[in-house]
Amino acid sequence: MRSTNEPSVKTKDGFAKAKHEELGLSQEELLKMHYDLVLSRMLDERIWMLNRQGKTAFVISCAGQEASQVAFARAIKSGFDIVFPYYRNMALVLAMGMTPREVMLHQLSKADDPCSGGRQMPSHYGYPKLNIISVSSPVATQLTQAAGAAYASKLKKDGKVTLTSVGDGGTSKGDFHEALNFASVHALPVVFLVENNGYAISVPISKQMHIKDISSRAASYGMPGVTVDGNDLLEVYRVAVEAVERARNGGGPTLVEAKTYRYRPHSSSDDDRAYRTREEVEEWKHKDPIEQFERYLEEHNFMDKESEKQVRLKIRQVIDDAQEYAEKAAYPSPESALKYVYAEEEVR
Amino acid sequence: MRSTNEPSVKTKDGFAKAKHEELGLSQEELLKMHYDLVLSRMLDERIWMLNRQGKTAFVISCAGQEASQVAFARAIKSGFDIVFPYYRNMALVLAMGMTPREVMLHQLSKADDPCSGGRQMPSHYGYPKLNIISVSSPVATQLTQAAGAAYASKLKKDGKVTLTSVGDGGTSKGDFHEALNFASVHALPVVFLVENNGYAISVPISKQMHIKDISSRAASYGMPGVTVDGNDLLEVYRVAVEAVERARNGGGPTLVEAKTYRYRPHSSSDDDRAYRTREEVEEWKHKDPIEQFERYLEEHNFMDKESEKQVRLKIRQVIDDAQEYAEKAAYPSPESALKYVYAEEEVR
Amino acid sequence: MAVRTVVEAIHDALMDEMRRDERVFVLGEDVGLRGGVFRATDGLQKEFGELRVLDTPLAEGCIAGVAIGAALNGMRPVAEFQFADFIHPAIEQIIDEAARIRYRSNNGFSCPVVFRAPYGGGVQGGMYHSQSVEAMFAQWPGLKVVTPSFPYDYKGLLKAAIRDADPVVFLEHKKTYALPGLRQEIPDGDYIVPIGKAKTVREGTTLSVFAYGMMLHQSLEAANLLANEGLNVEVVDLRTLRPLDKEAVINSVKKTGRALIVHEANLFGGFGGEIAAILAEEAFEYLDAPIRRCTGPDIPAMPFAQPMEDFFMPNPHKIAEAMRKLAAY
Amino acid sequence: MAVRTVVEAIHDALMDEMRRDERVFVLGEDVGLRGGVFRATDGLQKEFGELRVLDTPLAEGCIAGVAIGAALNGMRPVAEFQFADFIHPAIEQIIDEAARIRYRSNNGFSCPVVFRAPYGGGVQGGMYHSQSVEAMFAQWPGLKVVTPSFPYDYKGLLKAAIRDADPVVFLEHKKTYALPGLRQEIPDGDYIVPIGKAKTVREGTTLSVFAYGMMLHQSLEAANLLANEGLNVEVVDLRTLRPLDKEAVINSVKKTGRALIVHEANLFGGFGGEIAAILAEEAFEYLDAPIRRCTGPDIPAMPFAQPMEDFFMPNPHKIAEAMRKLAAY
Ligand SMILES: Cc1ncc(C[n+]2csc(CCOP(=O)(O)OP(=O)(O)O)c2C)c(N)n1
Ligand SMILES: Cc1ncc(C[n+]2csc(CCOP(=O)(O)OP(=O)(O)O)c2C)c(N)n1
Ligand SMILES: [Mg+2]
Ligand SMILES: [Mg+2]
Repeated sequence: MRSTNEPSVKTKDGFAKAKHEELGLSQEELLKMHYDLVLSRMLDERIWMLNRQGKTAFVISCAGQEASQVAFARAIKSGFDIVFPYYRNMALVLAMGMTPREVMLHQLSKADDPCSGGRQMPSHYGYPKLNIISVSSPVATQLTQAAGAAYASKLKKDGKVTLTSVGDGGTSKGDFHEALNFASVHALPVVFLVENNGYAISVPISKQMHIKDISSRAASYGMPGVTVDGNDLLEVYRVAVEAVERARNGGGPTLVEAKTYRYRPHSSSDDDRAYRTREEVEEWKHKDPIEQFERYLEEHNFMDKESEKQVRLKIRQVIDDAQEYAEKAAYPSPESALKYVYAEEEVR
Repeated sequence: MRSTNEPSVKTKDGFAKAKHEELGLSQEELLKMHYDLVLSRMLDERIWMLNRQGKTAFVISCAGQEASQVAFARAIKSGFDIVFPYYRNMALVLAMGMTPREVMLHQLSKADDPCSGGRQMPSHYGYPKLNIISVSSPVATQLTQAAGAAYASKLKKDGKVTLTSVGDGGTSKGDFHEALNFASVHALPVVFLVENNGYAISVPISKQMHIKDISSRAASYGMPGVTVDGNDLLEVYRVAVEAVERARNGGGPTLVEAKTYRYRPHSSSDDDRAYRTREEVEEWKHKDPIEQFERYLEEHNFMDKESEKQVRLKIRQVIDDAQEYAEKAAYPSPESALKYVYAEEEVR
Repeated sequence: MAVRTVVEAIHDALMDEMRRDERVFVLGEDVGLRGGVFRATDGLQKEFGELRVLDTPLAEGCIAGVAIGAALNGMRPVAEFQFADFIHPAIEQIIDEAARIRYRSNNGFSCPVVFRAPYGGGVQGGMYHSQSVEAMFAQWPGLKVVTPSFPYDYKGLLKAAIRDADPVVFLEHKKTYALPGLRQEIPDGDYIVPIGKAKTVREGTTLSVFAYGMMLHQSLEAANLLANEGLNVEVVDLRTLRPLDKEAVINSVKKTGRALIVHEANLFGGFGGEIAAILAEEAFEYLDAPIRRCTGPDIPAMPFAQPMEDFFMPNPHKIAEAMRKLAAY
Repeated sequence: MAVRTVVEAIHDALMDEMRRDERVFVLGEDVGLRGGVFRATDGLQKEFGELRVLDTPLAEGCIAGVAIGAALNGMRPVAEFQFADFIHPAIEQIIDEAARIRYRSNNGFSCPVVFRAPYGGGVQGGMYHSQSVEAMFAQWPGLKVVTPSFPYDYKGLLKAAIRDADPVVFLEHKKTYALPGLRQEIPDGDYIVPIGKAKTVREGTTLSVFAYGMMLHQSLEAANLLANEGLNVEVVDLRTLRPLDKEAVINSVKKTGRALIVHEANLFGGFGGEIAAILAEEAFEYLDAPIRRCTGPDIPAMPFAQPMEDFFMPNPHKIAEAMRKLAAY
């Protein structure tokens, strides 16, 4: 495992090159990433509001964890590569191209929900057009599947990279071990992203494992493992690009641990006051990924308070539209529950 | 992970202390270990003979792997500590105190088989009197159970250490990950022994994992891991004593990898010529654990060719007796298959 | 006496048994500080400490294996699976290990573990928080499978399960956990409800209904609807699925001549098939009508959207309709 | 035409399909160099290489998950579980994932995987190499469960399973693998036997027997024994358990009025219950006698010692006895 806190490289003439330049990120890309961060955060807030209003029964939130998801969405070839997300990945699927309207249709379980037609709980994403594989609830089942998709890429030589994401809690399940082991034995083009937010619902890391960095587990499989500050978007992007390139160039899998924090309770059914202090939550809010990134954009004159405000105004309109659109949309009919048990032509 | 090839320690007056002295092993103990090694090897050969004669339907063999099993049997408190073996552990259960007659009753599936009353395949040991937990066939299921038994010891403060054994193949199964992780989180008094014989039936290590030493996986759990030459009895004993003491003294679990080799096919149903060369097998026979140990005993004048011959003559008689006894014994009655589905007083 | 909901009754049983017997301990995800996501273990860690109320890593196979190993070393573990949907990674441990240890060791070892799991839907749990898994476990000899319906029975049967010498899969219908209508006066003190005994909760003559969990209550409601129509329905609460109280099932049909089996799990391959098979063999001469089953539809799981969830769940009206049809046969 | 055993027919189907369709590949433990412990994949690695005939690490959950993931990326994996007894670690992947991917994605994704597993006993496999697991899978919508009996059907149904758009659990009775008596002339070329169709392999009028796998053959033998006694038994080879060919089952009983279900798995909660339930509901008026089941005993697993194994296995004499009793009713 290697640290990722490298200083910005110096150019020949001695001037420090800005990190985004070093990473080859254009202004347009930086602003798009900023937009996705804020969109995800604001959409999340709106969804909690709808929950309080009794308009949606279940919420699971990625507030606080947006940076690594937005960074990875940019590091892969969205729509070409294959992604096995988990339920806390709204920022990831938005950054990849799901629209707020589509996310809202899913959140409100409408017939046109592109993820499941209202069949799955909210936050169980899935989007065939972009190779975002349908998320299920059982934790960590996506890991061996991601290895399998990458194995298929090896067989077909299709040049695709598979990205999969899981929480710290999911790394305790045997699936994690079996998936990373298999992926490494066959040097598969897959990247395993662990979003370590310090808790599996109420169970803190200290009760889940006896190690400091989850990335150190990569050594068990003979693959590279990296721990990165998950709230530092550009650092995650640096690590993500490396991992994705390694996978694409036949260098095999990488385990990336993004250390981060969820601001909200585990879900709308949880009460986190039972197991963590308000001080802890506040502390993390001082490391907010969006604020950090905005400081950076301001320092490099890509944004200022005013333009940040404009972005939020625009996003609010987008979200208003998404909510209105989704609220107007129809629920699935009761009988439609009988469809798609098997391929239609074979339904019996 | 640390290497274990330390030189014999020097005494103050500069003379090298013999390894067995350094390990505190008496002549009696050395000769007992030798007896158990040879007993296991010769009993194994007899069982294969019975198989060829059609007297027993299934054989699974530990020939070549005796040393680490005999060493561990001596390192634990046999009859006090708890042991979760696997099917390749005949040397272990013999060294712990199962008699050749009992092993034969089990091998021939007789009613008096103390392991299962003839209900299980041969080599599925289990011996309540000595806390040898009943072995099942599904690979690696004993690992989390061993962690659970050790957790009970922590709750009860009963001072017991739990030993469990598994093959290299078993370490690919999620159970291995979950068991070691749990054991380390709670610093449990348990020792995990991996008998790495290079194959899971026909699948070589290279297709099972992408690492050199299985013991390196201990780092994933924040526990010590040791790789040892499994054919060097005294080296394994050194490592075993350390691991067992650590467990007993509250130091938590240890992962021990004993590198060894099985001489026979996986079982009487296997044909190993399909997947390994005769040369490879021959090579390993030059590192035979029994021969190595006999060289040591000879060098230190505990044995000579003659006494070694005497031991084998004595063992042959013991085995003749065991075979005769077991062959005479009765098979379980057909209807006895209905017994012990539930506790008797509750059978419905 | 105290008025208790289902989940409170479960909580009381755990509390009592842990006080009574030092060997009893609970383990599972979020059972400690959090007191369980359904609060069944609320306050237990406070009284008994972190060791006896153990928050495990997220690994159901490990939870089961650790419980089994602890039982083999003399403990009486109660393992909680957060949702029955997530018990699947533990199936190898439960059916290959727990259910067979006594048998395979010729009575040399035993495995007194309780595997608790909240099952069933109608709570907007969606496809993976609504499963009924009873049929998967009831088919394995060596296991006992308990599915109570009333707070009184939850407490008495959980105590019996914890004291049982063999492994018990204890299934708790999560929709009944806190249903106000299900509150019941139950004794504070120690009492046992024996595993393996069904209970006729409504005497009747027109037809017999066999059910458990939430569907038992829905069936009772349906029976009351029909009372006004002059139909007198007998309702049998199975309480235990394995070992099943065959006598109770058969005797009821001997009396009524008609059988309706109700469960929430989908029809094909569900537990109802076994009851029908027993009746078709052992009560054949008493049957005046076909054996009917009223169950969830044959789709992979309960959808989340309310209209589809409602479509999935058998309810008093659907059940009453099935009763009318059967009575009219 | 060529004379083939069951395992040879399976081997031929795999060979054909891998030649026909590049997307087909097999994975499992010892399927490569070793050609499978039962030789079903013998020689495949030689022709198709290590990538398409993949020796996996010992991890059944991984085998299933990898197969599912590969299917989601366009392949047609055939996963071999060395013994059905060891499929349990893969149950979460098979029933929560494979069986639900199409449904949960509202038809957005599909999961065409074949899960092959040798099941059944009578081969001195003991408690963990003899299990029948069909009931555990047949209960889950989204899965198809196939249990052929004859070499011809094994080949045709395995080809159908590999080409199916949905996940199929393909169960192979290991005792029938190489039974000399079961050799059959089968076409070399390509042919399909459709999933979901039963077959009446012996016409009769006295009573109907429903069976599959080894028990189908034992039932046929029993039927022949009874022929000399003037009893004319109809034997239906179910071939597919899910989706079950209900029409074939019901029509047979409409003809004979008597039903005997035979399976090797233990009685309580076994698949036979579903057949009995269907008949008790949909063929009630045609039943002239109780529905009988002849199965393995309700013990945790098949013991190893020969006397106990024989005691466990239904055989032609036990089945014939059950037929006589039913005919005499
Ligand atoms: C196999 C399984 N067990 C238990 C659960 C219940 N559950 C849902 S999320 C969760 C915690 C997951 O924690 P983590 O992996 O760290 O992800 P996070 O929610 O923190 O992002 C649990 C226990 C589940 N969904 N699946
Ligand atoms: C869960 C499970 N999968 C597959 C098998 C079949 N099987 C029995 S032993 C074995 C190989 C085990 O290899 P290893 O763990 O290295 O032990 P060894 O036999 O080499 O000592 C396999 C695949 C099994 N018994 N259990
Ligand atoms: Mg977490
Ligand atoms: Mg091995």
